[in-house]
Amino acid sequence: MSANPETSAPQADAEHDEHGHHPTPRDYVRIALILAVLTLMEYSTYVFDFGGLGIPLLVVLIAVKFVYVASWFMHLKFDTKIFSRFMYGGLALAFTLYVLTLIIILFASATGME
Amino acid sequence: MTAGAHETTLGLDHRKLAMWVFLGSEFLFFGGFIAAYLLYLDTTAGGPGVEIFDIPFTTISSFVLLMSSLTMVLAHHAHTKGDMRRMRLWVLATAGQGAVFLGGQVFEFNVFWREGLIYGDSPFASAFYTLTGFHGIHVFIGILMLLGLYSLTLTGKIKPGQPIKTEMIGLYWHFVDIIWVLIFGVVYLIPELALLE
Amino acid sequence: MTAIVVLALTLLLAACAGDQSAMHPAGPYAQGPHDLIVPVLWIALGVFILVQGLIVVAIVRFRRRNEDDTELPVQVHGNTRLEIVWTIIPAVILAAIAVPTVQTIFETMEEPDDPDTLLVEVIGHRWWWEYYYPDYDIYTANELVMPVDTPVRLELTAADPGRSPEDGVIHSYWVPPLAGKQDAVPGQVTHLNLQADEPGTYLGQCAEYCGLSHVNMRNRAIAMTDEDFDTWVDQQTQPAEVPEEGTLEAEGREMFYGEGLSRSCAACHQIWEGDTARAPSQGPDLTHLMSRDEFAGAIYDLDEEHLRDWLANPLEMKAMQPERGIGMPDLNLSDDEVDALVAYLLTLDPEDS
Amino acid sequence: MASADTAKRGGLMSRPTAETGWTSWLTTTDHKKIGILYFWTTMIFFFLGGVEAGLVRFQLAQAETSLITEEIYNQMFTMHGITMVFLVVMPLSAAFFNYLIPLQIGARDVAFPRLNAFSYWVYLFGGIFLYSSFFLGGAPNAAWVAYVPLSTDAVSNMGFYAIGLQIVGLSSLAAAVNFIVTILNMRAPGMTFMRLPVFIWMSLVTNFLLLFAIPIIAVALFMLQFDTIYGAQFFQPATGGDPVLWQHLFWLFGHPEVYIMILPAMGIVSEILPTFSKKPLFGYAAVVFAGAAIAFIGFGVWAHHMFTSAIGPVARSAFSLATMFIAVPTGIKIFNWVFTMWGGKLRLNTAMLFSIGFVSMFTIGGLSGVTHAIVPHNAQQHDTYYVVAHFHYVLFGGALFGLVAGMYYWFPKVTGKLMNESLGKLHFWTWLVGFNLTFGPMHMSGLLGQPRRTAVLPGELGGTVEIYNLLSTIGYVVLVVSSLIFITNLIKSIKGGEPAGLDPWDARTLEWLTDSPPKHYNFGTIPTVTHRDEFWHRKYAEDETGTPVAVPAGGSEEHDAAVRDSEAEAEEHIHMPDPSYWPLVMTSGMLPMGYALLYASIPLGIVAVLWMLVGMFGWIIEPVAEGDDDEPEPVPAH
Ligand code: HEA
Ligand code: HEA
Ligand code: HEC
Ligand code: CUA
Ligand SMILES: [Cu+2]
Repeated sequence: MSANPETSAPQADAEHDEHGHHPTPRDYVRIALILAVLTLMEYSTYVFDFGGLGIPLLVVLIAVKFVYVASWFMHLKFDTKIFSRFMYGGLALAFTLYVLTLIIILFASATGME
Repeated sequence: MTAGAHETTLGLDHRKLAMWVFLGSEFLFFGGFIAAYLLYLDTTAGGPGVEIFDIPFTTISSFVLLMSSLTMVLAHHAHTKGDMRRMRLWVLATAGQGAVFLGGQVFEFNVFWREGLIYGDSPFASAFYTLTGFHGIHVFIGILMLLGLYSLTLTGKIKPGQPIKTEMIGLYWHFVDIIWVLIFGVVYLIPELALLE
Repeated sequence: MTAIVVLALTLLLAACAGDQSAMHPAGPYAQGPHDLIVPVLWIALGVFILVQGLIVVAIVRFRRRNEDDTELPVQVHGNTRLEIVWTIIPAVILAAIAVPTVQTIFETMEEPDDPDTLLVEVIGHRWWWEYYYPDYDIYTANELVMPVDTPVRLELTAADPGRSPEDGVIHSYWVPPLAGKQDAVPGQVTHLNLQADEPGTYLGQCAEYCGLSHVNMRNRAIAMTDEDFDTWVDQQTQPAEVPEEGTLEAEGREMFYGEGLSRSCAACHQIWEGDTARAPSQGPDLTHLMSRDEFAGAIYDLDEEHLRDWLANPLEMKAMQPERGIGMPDLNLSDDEVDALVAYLLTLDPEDS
Repeated sequence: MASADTAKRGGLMSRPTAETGWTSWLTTTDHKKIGILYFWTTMIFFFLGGVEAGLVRFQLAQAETSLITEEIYNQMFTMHGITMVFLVVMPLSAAFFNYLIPLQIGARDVAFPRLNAFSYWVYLFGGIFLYSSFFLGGAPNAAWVAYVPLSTDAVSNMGFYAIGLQIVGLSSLAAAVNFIVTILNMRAPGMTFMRLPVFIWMSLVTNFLLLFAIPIIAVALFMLQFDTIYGAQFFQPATGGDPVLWQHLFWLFGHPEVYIMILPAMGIVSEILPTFSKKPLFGYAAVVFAGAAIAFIGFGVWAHHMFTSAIGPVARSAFSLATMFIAVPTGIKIFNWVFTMWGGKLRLNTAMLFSIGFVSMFTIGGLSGVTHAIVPHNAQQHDTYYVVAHFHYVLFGGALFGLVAGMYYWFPKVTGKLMNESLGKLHFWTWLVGFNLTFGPMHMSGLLGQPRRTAVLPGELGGTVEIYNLLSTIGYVVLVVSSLIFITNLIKSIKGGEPAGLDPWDARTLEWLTDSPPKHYNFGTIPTVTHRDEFWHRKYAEDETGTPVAVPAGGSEEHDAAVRDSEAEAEEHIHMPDPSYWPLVMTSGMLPMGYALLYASIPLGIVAVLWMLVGMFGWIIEPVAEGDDDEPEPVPAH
């Protein structure tokens, strides 16, 4: 729900005429159910032994949950792309910078090379 | 001409745009604490480490927070439809679930503390409490905003056809929820799993 | 404060041989970086002249000469070809600089492959440097003694008090004529290579701000011929001599171990007499104190007068925080006590034995 | 809206209405007034930072002197750095953002006027909090980079730093959100991205840098604060904490920060050079793109401040390369500025002189920056006066020269008067000479081994170094005289400068369309934009050959209307936000909050939280009207 169609300026993104496919409460409940299942799957990695697959599986589950909440509950799927850019841009920047920092600290800090 | 519903260049409400701009920057805030936490996973100075986590318990409280996102989006939906009675109900439900989550966190902190995970004892403890504590503060602020929203609809300052504040608070709330999705995975589950292996 | 001024003057007059300039390399680990920076400075000068030249020419040629504003200059909006030129050329120049830069980074950091390489453990304290020579079991302070033409590999860390990282802060070891600097981080070990081509004294300074007396945390490296170095090692590995009973020096020694003082010097300083194993102490090791030229963070000449002032009034000689376990406390010594202690300290000279 | 209108004039929650007098300054939500508040506040802090620099310089004028103790010296250079960076250059840029962004994009205010006031007051209280340390046990003394574990040591007084910068950072973050929304969402019709003035572009980029860099320093500062005051262990080696983590976090913020300080100045000279060359900016797209590239690469070079720290050869090499290549986009800008002048008709008045000074001096600082990136030699330069020389050339010779150029350029717009040109030129030449005399010799003394942050100039360094230091101190005195000339000129011109008229410079951008000083609502009619350099295009028509020629005033009615903002005959149709007490009420709670955190006092904390909640409550429930940042949406008809 960004602006009323009658007041939005002419440059507004064409695609964000959202009234066409606005999700209904039923959609939201469906998403919530999926999220519940995903959480259960996350929990299962703690109960069952997935061996080396556990962590990759968790990473995927986290990412899927993230995207579902962002796309549906936060409406990114239906809103202008600009909002997605802020969301995923911020995420990507944070991820890159901090992962680089961790790599440097953990693997590239020794001054005592042979 | 300043405010929201007037003509704007992008056709977007200022307030909503501002919320998104701000949320983008919040990743760098939480990311910093998560990075510190990961760096100090093993730096427990002889005290307890990740084995202290009670995964079943945290799974439940995480789930409660996750479901609060559902009630939040339903509140917003009700508001756009002008159904203020239902909207208020969902808002309270959201705040309530947030409170349950916070209660869980307080309980969890208490247990950990008694088990010897003292804030000032190790970098691990400092990083854990600081990260999850800051998330808790975000939830707390969210609850305050929800309660404020609730009262403003009662006094009539927020009217049925004006869902922008509900939407903004909703965005913030979902964001805090998303951050917990990351924290629950990266702080609790993955290290615990790595430990089990 | 007057003390500082007076001492400052003495220091000024005593300004001795030695050099702290980065532009006079005296060993390969300083020469490499220097050979890199000199051409870069020339390139920078070239760019500087180009840009400033263009600006000056533009001003001279195109300044408005009359008040007539009706006629406009040709309205140029840009030129893609020029844009490409001034993107590519600097990029190429930088790429050319980058290659030797990376090479030199690895060369200067690599562990020297010379089997004679001397290993020295260096600990940065607030505000003095401690050295330990593991090959010879030698402890000393502030002045790094090294042989010429032999690589020296420093293993650096920082700690306070004593060897505990608890209150340690970051310092940086730096003797410009011999090599660039390297930080010493509490709780971690870092490395630095040094090598001197000629015997001599090279000045240095702690180069990471480390609080109150950072400025007073100086150091020097003394490079010796191989023979001199061997002699030095011989001397340093001898225990300190115990003065004869009944002398003032012996009295001073008793005091050193706490007799009649509010606090024993030996609590913080080691004077190794051969009956125990050598061990680190919280303050500088004094076993062969008088073999050093400078003391207290290499800011004072080591002579009787300065020692006397130091014992009588350490806090006026150097800003320290002994109440927090950092630095040398004022033990409120009487003149007699100072006399005795100084007399004893002056015997700690291996060259006399 | 009628009901809101009556509400705001009466009742308990009435809003202030004064448009003049001192209450109008305390309650203002007008971006122009807030810009002026920012400006004068930075002037006061510049004076304080300058005094601190003076103590440093006099202490170092001769070797082995002791004008001030180590204790005091360390506080002086620390507060000097903090002041100049966080309380002078950044807010001074914010003063320009405030004043100019709405005017240049053809808007009537920023997106959130009350939040804008909030930013200013938070900055002011943050500054006051930092400076109160002098009266509460001593100012911070662990350098502006606050390396741990030194800065977690209680005697370093860095609690003030951790909390004070957090407060100032909050101000910048709020402002960044505000300006980003303003620029993205409040442009006049037709003002597309490629028609934005370069200053607006650089403001946008800078505010994005702030948006993403401030949270990083916030994280670091919280860790520092918790370590120092509440016993956390983030950086404590005794329990396994890593002091180098602080350096990473600080410079992850710190390097973008230096571009935060330079990009606004780059935007300013990109406006001034074309105006006084009577030519459009050479390579507009390249300049804009280079600015964005600098910002982007700027996030990936932070470890060049840590080349001598505990990082290995691979990291050193990677950051060395990344750092060097920042010279490429910066060079693009430099050359485009030079070629803007090339072939022009240069009018060398004060604003232009400062802009040329910027290009010239910044280049010197940039080149020494590139020499820093040569890692092996950085190990020699690091923490010497060579670095001090570098960053004063980019900060003073760059950022400050650019900002001062902007002051001369926009002074007529802000005050309606012209600044005295002869005093201005005197100011310029004394600044140029004083500046080079102060910081030029530092290159030499640094290479000769003079370390920074040393409270005494060691006599062992030798006579040459002493002479360089004496020269620096003399240069400082010249700078003081020069600054006094500037202040005199400022005050004199405000009082009795010649009237400037709408457009004294034959300028190019929209702010010159409206009155000087601009009316409260900026534009009677929001201009419609059809060109880059819109205002210029309204004044000049193209002849058959495509060369623009000035259209004489009075040429046609149509034309006269286009180059002059219409007096809004219907003033009552323009709704501007009312002033408000609440930003001030709320933000003044920052002070008790800061002390509560610093002294870990729970009762004071409760008072502070209540205080700010009251402020927030008032903010939320005070009547709002059309034009306000919190105006209710119109209820759509069903
Ligand atoms: C406005 C602030 C500002 C700006 C713009 C810069 C710009 C640059 N800085 Fe600077 N820097 C600081 C502020 C700034 N810096 C501060 C405050 C510190 C010290 C912090 C502290 O420790 O207290 C510092 C320290 C600092 C260091 C660490 C030094 C040390 O402590 O060891 C380094 C190392 O690489 C560095 C590099 C650079 C580079 C490569 C640029 C580049 O962006 C410069 C690019 C510009 C040019 C190169 C000139 C124009 C280009 C051309 C004309 C093209 C042709 C050029 C070539 C082919 C070379 N800076
Ligand atoms: C923008 C930033 C900026 C600016 C403008 C300056 C300006 C000056 N600085 Fe710098 N400086 C820093 C940023 C800046 N500095 C930083 C970041 C550090 C590092 C700190 C650290 O290591 O932690 C530093 C460190 C630093 C040092 C090194 C200290 C040390 O390492 O021990 C020195 C030494 O000479 C110095 C000197 C100066 C001088 C002489 C000026 C002069 O140019 C000052 C001139 C100003 C005046 C003369 C003021 C006069 C003003 C008026 C008269 C106006 C009056 C107004 C009213 C009455 C309203 N500065
Ligand atoms: C609490 C610990 C402590 C005690 C007790 C103490 N010292 Fe020290 N002493 C130090 C420290 C620390 C230094 C290094 C100070 C510096 O240079 O910053 C030092 C330095 C010295 C030095 C200079 C050494 C050098 O090479 O720089 C001498 C000599 C000295 N002390 C003698 C004594 C004598 C004699 C006594 C007893 C009367 C004594 N100290 C008691 C801690 C102590
Ligand atoms: Cu040790 Cu500076
Ligand atoms: Cu940098």
